[in-house]
Amino acid sequence: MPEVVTEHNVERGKEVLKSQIDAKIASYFSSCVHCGLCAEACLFYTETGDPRYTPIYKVEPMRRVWQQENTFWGKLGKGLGILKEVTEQDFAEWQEMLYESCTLCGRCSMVCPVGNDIAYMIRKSREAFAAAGYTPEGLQGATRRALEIGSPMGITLHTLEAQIKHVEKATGWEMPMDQQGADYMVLFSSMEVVNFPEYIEAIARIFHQAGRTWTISSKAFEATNSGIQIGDSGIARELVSRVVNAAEELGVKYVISPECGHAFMAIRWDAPNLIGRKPNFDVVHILEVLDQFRAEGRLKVDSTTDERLTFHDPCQIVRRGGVVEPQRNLMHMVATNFVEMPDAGVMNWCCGGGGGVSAQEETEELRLKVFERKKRQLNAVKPDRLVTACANCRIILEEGLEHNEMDLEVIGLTELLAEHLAEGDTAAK
Amino acid sequence: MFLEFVEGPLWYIALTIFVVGVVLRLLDVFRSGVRTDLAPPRREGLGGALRTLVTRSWTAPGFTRGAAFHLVAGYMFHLGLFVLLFFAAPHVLFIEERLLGFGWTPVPYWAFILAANFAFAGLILVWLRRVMHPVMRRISTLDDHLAVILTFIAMFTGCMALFQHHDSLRAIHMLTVEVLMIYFPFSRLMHAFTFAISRSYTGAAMARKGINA
Amino acid sequence: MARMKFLCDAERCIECNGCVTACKNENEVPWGINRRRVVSINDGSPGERSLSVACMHCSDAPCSAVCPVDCFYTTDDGVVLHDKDICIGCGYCFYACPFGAPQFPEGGAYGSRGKMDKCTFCAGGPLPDNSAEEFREYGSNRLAQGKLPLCAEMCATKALLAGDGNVVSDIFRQRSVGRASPGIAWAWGVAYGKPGIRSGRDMSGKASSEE
Amino acid sequence: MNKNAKKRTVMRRVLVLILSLVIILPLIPYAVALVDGPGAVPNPGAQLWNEVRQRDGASAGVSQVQAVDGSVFINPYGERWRQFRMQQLVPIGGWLLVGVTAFIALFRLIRGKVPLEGGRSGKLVPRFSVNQRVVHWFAGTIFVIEAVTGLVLLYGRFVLIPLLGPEGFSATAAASKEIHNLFGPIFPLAVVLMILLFLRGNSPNMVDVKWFAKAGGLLKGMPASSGYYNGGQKSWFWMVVVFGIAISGSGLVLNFPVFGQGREIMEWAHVVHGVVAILFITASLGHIYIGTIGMEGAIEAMTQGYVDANWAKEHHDLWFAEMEKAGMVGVAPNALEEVKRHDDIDFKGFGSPGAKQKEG
Repeated sequence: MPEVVTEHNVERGKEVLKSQIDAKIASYFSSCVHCGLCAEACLFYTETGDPRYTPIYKVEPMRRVWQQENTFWGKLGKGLGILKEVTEQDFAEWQEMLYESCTLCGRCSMVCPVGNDIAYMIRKSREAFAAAGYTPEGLQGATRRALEIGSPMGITLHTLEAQIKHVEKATGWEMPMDQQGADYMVLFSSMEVVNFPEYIEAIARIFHQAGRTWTISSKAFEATNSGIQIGDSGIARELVSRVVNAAEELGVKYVISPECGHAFMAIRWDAPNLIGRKPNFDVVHILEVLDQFRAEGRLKVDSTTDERLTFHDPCQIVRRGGVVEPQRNLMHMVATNFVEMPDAGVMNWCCGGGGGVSAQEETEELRLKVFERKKRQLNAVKPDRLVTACANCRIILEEGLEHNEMDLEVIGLTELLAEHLAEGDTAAK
Repeated sequence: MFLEFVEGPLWYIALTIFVVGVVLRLLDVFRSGVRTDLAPPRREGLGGALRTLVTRSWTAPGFTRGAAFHLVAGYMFHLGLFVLLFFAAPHVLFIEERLLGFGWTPVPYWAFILAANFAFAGLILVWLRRVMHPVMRRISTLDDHLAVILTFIAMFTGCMALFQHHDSLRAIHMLTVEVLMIYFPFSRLMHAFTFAISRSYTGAAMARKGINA
Repeated sequence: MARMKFLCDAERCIECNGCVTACKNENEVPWGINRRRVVSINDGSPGERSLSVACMHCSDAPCSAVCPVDCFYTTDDGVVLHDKDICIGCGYCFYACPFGAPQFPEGGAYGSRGKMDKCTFCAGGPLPDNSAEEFREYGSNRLAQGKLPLCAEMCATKALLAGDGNVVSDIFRQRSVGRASPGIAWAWGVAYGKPGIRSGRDMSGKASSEE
Repeated sequence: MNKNAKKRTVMRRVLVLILSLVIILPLIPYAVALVDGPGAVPNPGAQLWNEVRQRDGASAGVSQVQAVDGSVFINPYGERWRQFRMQQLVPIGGWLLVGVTAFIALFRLIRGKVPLEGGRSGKLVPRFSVNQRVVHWFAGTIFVIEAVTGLVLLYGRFVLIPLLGPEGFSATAAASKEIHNLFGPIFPLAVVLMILLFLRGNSPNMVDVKWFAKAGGLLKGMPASSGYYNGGQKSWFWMVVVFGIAISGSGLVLNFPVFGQGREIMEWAHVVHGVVAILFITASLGHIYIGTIGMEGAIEAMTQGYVDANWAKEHHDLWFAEMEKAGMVGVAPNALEEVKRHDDIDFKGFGSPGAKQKEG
């Protein structure tokens, strides 16, 4: 089993930086004209005004390695000893910029005039920093817990079972565990298990109404993947393999990513590349499943709300995951007064806690500072309730709202739907 | 003598370095390759690549205000330079006689000068912002400044050469352009070619995820 | 030395533009440049009068006074010439000249006019007399060959006079006096007389239409 | 004796009569002409030459030669323009430039560098945004290019020919003219941008009158109150606006001789261009001096975008008070950009009375 690297090793870091430079990154660095527009897209820059938070500057160590390995002047400068190599100090300094001030939200990638995918470059840079042991303690701990206990928050199957019991009591139905040949295998993020067990109940009720079979795997219920966040592909592969193996053992058709941003990214987009093959099932986000049920008439509501609702688009699901319309269809289904925040959709602003930022205690001050952006977005529409579809976003949003003494409830979209689900009328036969 | 050198041997040296250098740089980009994305795509990447190639010529929705300076000054410079480079009468003649064997209709003199005004204004503006803006100042390297200065000098000598009909001025312009061409493959100026690659890669990757980037 | 002058007799000029053509041909000036032009007043009416205009080779030449690079000079013969190697084509001479003599090859945008060109009194420029370079830049140098400007020489009605100012004015004075005498005013001899004899480089007392 | 005397009297009277007639008789035709009125005795030559000289509103003629003003015999305005340029613009402008330079030198000798009385506090007050600074230096760069090349064309004949010789100066002048014409059309753009970015806070008020009354606080021990911009800066701004528009308009007329504008228009354009240029350059000398080496702590406003709190207090006390109230003293260097990005913060900071920062 892979382990979290904690010992600093700059040489290893530089080697991995070099190895991470693929055609994309070589092209990106060749194209960058240092125009600084990415800064305007990054909430860490716009909210602090600190030019160090310019996205492309966060991959400066990688740029230097690229320059010294791939360009004439770089090779010459390195040969003559003029160009400074990436040092221990650089690694220490940029660790902060790569992990504490970037949520991998990818907004910069959407505005770069030469088309650089800077979020991709940061993800690749993290790979080297993880290999060199320059990673924040909070993330190291979470990753270690994920590897050893099975969840970054340290929860076990036991905890899940306790929550399931509550749900069973509330609904009167038995929750399907390890059911062979079910249509869907449902995953959770530990945050949902601990903080938002309503989600589990909502899932049960919705699937009950939709009349589709589903199951929870006792071997792999955790959807999150700290390996992706810390940037260690080996760990990410290990964590994702657990899900793939469990799902393939159960022979399900679909694996459902929960309301969690990076989990969707990990299972839907990264898993096949990590394990080197396409798994024997399809991965869908819960919002996609719900929207499909809605389209098929399997999802029925018997009431709507005229509350002023708005939807916070989680970066990894929307901008980096490609789920844009389902949540809007679903919102319109239950909310007669649904309003969009400025920049909503693929250009939405991050909550400030993604990409592992929320796993580090030391980021709290910065996180609350950059929450100003979300606050202004919310002030522009002044909703009664805020809906989202990512447990991590939800935590960060609640934290920021509380800090700013804004009285605003945050709710998951799945739960919102379950609130209005037509009682009794089930399509299950 | 000087003119003969810059119009003869030096021109071919510069052209060779330019062409070979650019090809090598492009090969270097592709050398490391990209791993095939095994995740089942929502749609094919090719359309997205082409799409992004075009759409990144403008700003992302809701981003126009933040990028207004770059948009205006950047286009002033690039469009101006494009007209100067490919539609100035002496350049068209040069391309016809020395490079391709055929030419096209150049722009009239007034349009050339107007393009030059735009190009100079844009170049000075973006460079001043590079010096003034905290972000651009932090991320700029010597290469960025050199590229601006060399481009400025080449454009400037070009305008002077056109005005005066002096062989020596034309020779100076040839020289500065040759310096620029030799510098080109080793520098930031490569973005003139690689921007298309970058946009395509990103556009394809995002399209596979179902996003119009 | 002589002071070279042009004089155009409005009573004689018939707007044939022969002088313009002669000048163009002799000096091979490019298209768009007209060192000499004929202007008519009251064109088509009974009072119509025409005059042939070119550089008048002023004594205190305004062009020379305003030139920012000081490229004008006056020859010993009183001909106002300029050095094209020094001219920057700013056009100030064109503003200052009362006769519209300075011409520019390029009327393009942005004040790029090219080097100024004007009537040289067929006296070339600062380059070696009658050299190929001189001819290319300034046109013919007839004065160095002992000849007078071709425009005046070619004038069919002898309206355009060129030569030593004293002689030219004498001729014109005689003509005017003659015209004032009834009966002989339009006599052939008064009007045209016989051409003078010219030789050598010294233009003193010479004019293109001696009586 | 008596007879002789009488004879002499008669002779004297005849003599007077003859002399009178000699004087008066020749005047009779004139009298007749006067009574008959003018034009009664037309001079055919006079009419022709009046038309040639375009007197009495006579129109120009026609010519086979097609050219701008080709059908004009005599350009009656050239001489006037020549007199203006050579007798007025060149000498008066020259003395003005020399005089103002000497005055600044004298000021420097007497006053020295205007110091920062309270030293540096180390606290920053944001003053100009990035865009303002970029536009300022953009306009400044073009202005200096145009001023230097323009002065070469105006005074080179007198100052540089003795130094460089005719050929050397010709090359300098040719380059100057081309550079002047090439970069000239960019200046209108710079002026428009200047107006857009610096208009706010530049409207004159009573504070400026008092400021002028106290000689702008430039004299020792005589501080003058001022807001975001002081009277001098406001004057300079409005000079930039008025001179900028005038010099751009006249410059474009001169720079594009392709729209059939004749000599008269271009001569007028040149008069405007020359006068405004001299005034503009003269005024800029003061601006450049006080903005760079003349005053301690002034240049940072345009290079870094912020000033020291003590500088703000000493030179723009009213603005400083506003900034202090708005909590903009001792903030990050790029606080202005920061503020601008936050659309919901109603911060002006440009000296408008009551500028405030809302609690956001």
